[in-house]
Amino acid sequence: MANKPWENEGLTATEYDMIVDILGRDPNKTELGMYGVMWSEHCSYKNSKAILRNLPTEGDRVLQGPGENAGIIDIGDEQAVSFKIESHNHPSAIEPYQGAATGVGGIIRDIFTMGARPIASLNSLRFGELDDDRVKFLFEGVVEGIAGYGNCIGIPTVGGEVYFSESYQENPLVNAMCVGIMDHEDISTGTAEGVGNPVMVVGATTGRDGIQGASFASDELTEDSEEDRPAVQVGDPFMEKLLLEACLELIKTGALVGIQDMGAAGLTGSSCEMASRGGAGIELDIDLVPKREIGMNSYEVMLSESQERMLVVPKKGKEDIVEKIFEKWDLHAEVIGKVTDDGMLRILDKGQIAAEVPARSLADDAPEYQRESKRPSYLDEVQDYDLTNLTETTDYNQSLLDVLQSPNIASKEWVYQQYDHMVRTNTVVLPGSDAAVLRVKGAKKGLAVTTDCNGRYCYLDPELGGAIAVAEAARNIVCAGGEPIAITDGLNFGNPMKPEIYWQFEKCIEGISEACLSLGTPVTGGNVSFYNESPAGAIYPTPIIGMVGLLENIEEATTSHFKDEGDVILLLGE
Amino acid sequence: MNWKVKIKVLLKESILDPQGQAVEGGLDSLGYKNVSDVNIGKYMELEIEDVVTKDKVKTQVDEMCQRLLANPVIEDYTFEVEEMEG
Amino acid sequence: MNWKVKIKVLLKESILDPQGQAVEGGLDSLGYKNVSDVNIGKYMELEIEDVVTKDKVKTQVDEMCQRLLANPVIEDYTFEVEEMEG
Amino acid sequence: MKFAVVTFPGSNCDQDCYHVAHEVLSQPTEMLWHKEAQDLSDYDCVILPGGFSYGDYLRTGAIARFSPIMNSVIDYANNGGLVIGICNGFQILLEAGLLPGAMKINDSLKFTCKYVNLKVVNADTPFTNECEEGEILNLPVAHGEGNYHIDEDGLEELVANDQIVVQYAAEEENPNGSVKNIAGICNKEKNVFGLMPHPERCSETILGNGKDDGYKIFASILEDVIKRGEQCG
Ligand SMILES: Nc1ncnc2c1ncn2[C@@H]1O[C@H](COP(=O)(O)OP(=O)(O)O)[C@@H](O)[C@H]1O
Repeated sequence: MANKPWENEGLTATEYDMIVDILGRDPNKTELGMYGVMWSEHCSYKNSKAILRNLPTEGDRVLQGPGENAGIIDIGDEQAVSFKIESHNHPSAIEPYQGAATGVGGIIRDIFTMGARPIASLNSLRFGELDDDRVKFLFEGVVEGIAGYGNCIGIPTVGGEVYFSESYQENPLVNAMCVGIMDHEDISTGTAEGVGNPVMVVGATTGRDGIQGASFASDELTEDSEEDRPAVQVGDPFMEKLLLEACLELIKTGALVGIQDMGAAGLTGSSCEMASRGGAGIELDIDLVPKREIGMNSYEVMLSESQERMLVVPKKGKEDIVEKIFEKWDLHAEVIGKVTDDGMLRILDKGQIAAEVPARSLADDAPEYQRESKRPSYLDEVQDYDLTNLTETTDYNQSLLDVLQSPNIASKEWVYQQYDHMVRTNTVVLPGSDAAVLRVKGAKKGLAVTTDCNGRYCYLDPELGGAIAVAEAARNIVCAGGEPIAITDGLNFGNPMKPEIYWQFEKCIEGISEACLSLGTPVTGGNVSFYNESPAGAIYPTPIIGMVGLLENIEEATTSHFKDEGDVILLLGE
Repeated sequence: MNWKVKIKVLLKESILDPQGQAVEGGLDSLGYKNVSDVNIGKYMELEIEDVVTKDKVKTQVDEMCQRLLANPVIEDYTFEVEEMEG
Repeated sequence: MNWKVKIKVLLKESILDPQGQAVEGGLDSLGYKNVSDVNIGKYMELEIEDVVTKDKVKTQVDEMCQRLLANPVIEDYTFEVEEMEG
Repeated sequence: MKFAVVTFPGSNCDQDCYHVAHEVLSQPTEMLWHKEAQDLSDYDCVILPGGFSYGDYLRTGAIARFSPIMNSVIDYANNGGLVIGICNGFQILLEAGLLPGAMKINDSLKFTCKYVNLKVVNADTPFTNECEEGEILNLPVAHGEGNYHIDEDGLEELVANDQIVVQYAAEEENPNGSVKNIAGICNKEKNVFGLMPHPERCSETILGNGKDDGYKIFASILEDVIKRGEQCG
């Protein structure tokens, strides 16, 4: 430990040297821990940033592109939609219920942080083959976890997809998407500025749970992963419901400068990102943070990923507005520090400086790598496969039954009946059709939402597969009566250090970009999850597309069911 | 021989117990201000038949807890085994 | 004086316990065929401060169970009280 | 008439109920905060909405039942005021003792959200007077603990007093295993009604696949209040 301290924090020797350069000295344990999480793949996108720049992110409707907690799209009448997708794959592989639940909680926080009222959740799930007991356990647990959190917080889970394939046997995928609606005037950002403005932590208390969760997400799953218990957190949807209501009430008062949720990297991530966006510094006092456990040191407090917490910066003198609203909802709101002008994130512990680093260096200056990429050799084999070698079936009736029985095709009722998909009384087209459709109360319009991806296509041809995922989402939106307006992408891949995986990643992005350009659906944000590998190998490249569409007239929403006897059936397209 | 087994399951200490917190708040608002550290878990009773020694029962119960009755990732469990009469 | 209280809550015997039945089925399919009469309830631990006698603590806990911690319409409860050190 | 909708911490359907009372029925409607005990006699009907009050921790409705406003609701109900508890609201009414019995976890152990068919058993209540006895209503349920339990004596009494208001239309329609397929009951005086299904989720045709069976429940309340007003005035 003493000679290679960076290894414990998941950093390389070169990265350690960069930190020493930035600070002009060796970092202490707390500081190194902070760099460790912020420069982890999960937080810094160090291996993907360069490629992600190729995605089209601009369009007339884009009010907020990638870079904030979630993107925002204009839908007219001074209204906007905020939406994003997020993965929680590794926690769900260890503890499916809580892993999935806290994934849902995290993405919901991202949406209301922007000032939007969450109106719908979706998800996209991948598991191994269902004849395996562990897979069944994961599948049941994940669905229950999504239901447990979403139902309790009162946001309808209106759609999603589930696929089963051996490629996900050890490494399931759990991606959750949330969609919110807001008035333009309520758009909020995670920015800290204005020297002397107080920095407050609101919501739950801080405990030792989830320390280093971000680094955990940035590693392959191994047999020992089950021992990584602290990386698993228990969600409290009830607390988050209170937090949601309190935050939206607070945003309406106009008392805030900035607000940011504490997700991965907890207090470290939220404070350095807020400071960096505002070009400011932040000084925090560990002693003032409400804690759940005694004897927590500065390393633990700064790295804790306890759920259901937010960092807010009100205007100076408006602290009492924050306190009053949070008291009404029986929540904590404590001033723990202030905005400064020196660009430093300074952490005080019992009057001593426990950490002092440039906020920007944590949030934005992580190294960027363009990894080596190489066309995988398996492609020749799969692409040269001669389809005429397949023996033709003689019993088409039986084949149809076989297809209908396959878990990938069978009805997903078992899944979505566990989700409350109607609460808030906006769901006009319920799960079971192509895309879900939600009305916008008080207006004529509606929103169509869907998540789609076929990992097998992406495996067979990453570029085409990426494009197909976008096209499928768009077809689902159109079939529900909507016009596709924007996407969020949940990019799930294996280990980016492997050239063949990196190649898949690059090609998928190319395919997605082309499709988005031709459909006019910019990418407003998303999530990258690498290292989805187990000793058995990498998962299929799985870039999940979450798409939002707009219906000018909600009365024109359509469903996929046959309606009346005698209706004509037409086949459109090629 | 037949055995009566009583199992207690609680969340591990470092893990948030939202239920306990809510109940503590509820007790507080009912006026019980002197209550703290509320932890809420599961309690199970069951019967096991035809096992010869207490040690064997314990091994079986421990296994059942690990596999199904508790979630070792976030929960701790303890249990008692008693011989049943008759 | 401070007290540690441990409370067990179970559904009344006459009431069908869907959870217990499901767990019994689950144990059976895991191969534990010799398990029966599974009952699943709640286990709670809490601390009570500043009460002078054990009897008074018991009265308080009984009241808390009647009012909030158990639902006397369908549940039975039992509890233990121990004095805490320090 | 004037509706009141109570918001407990964790209520999720409070705005949905408000929407139906205020927008669909066009009646004056106020939201009441659970911490504020108050005289409710100005209102014609108090709605306890669905959701997960206090996270459903411990038992559904158990903690909400002690919110300050519940004392006001109990007084109001005891004075004959109309109270409807939907889903979590029903659970709270049980915990508060305004309705008999208790809720257990669904037999399936799973939260279930879907449309079910209900049979109106008693159409002679302030909440069902716009329905016919035996009429089938198609309403959604969305709950994990709707497995209604009452002991034999209690059940006999419910039957004897016509307190069973709606039942799941058949055994196969019963989503939770409740005794006698009970979906909703009222008190002896018929002014307090609790049900697991959500009438507020299908009170407009755009939501219910073209049907709005839930509207009948709210329309009944309106009808009852108007009728009583006429009798008094
Ligand atoms: N994980 C899930 N969560 C919520 N709804 C789901 C989920 N999986 C599938 N569904 C719903 O089931 C329906 C059918 O899904 P799917 O079988 O993927 O069909 P399709 O291939 O047409 O998208 C859709 O309405 C979808 O939203």
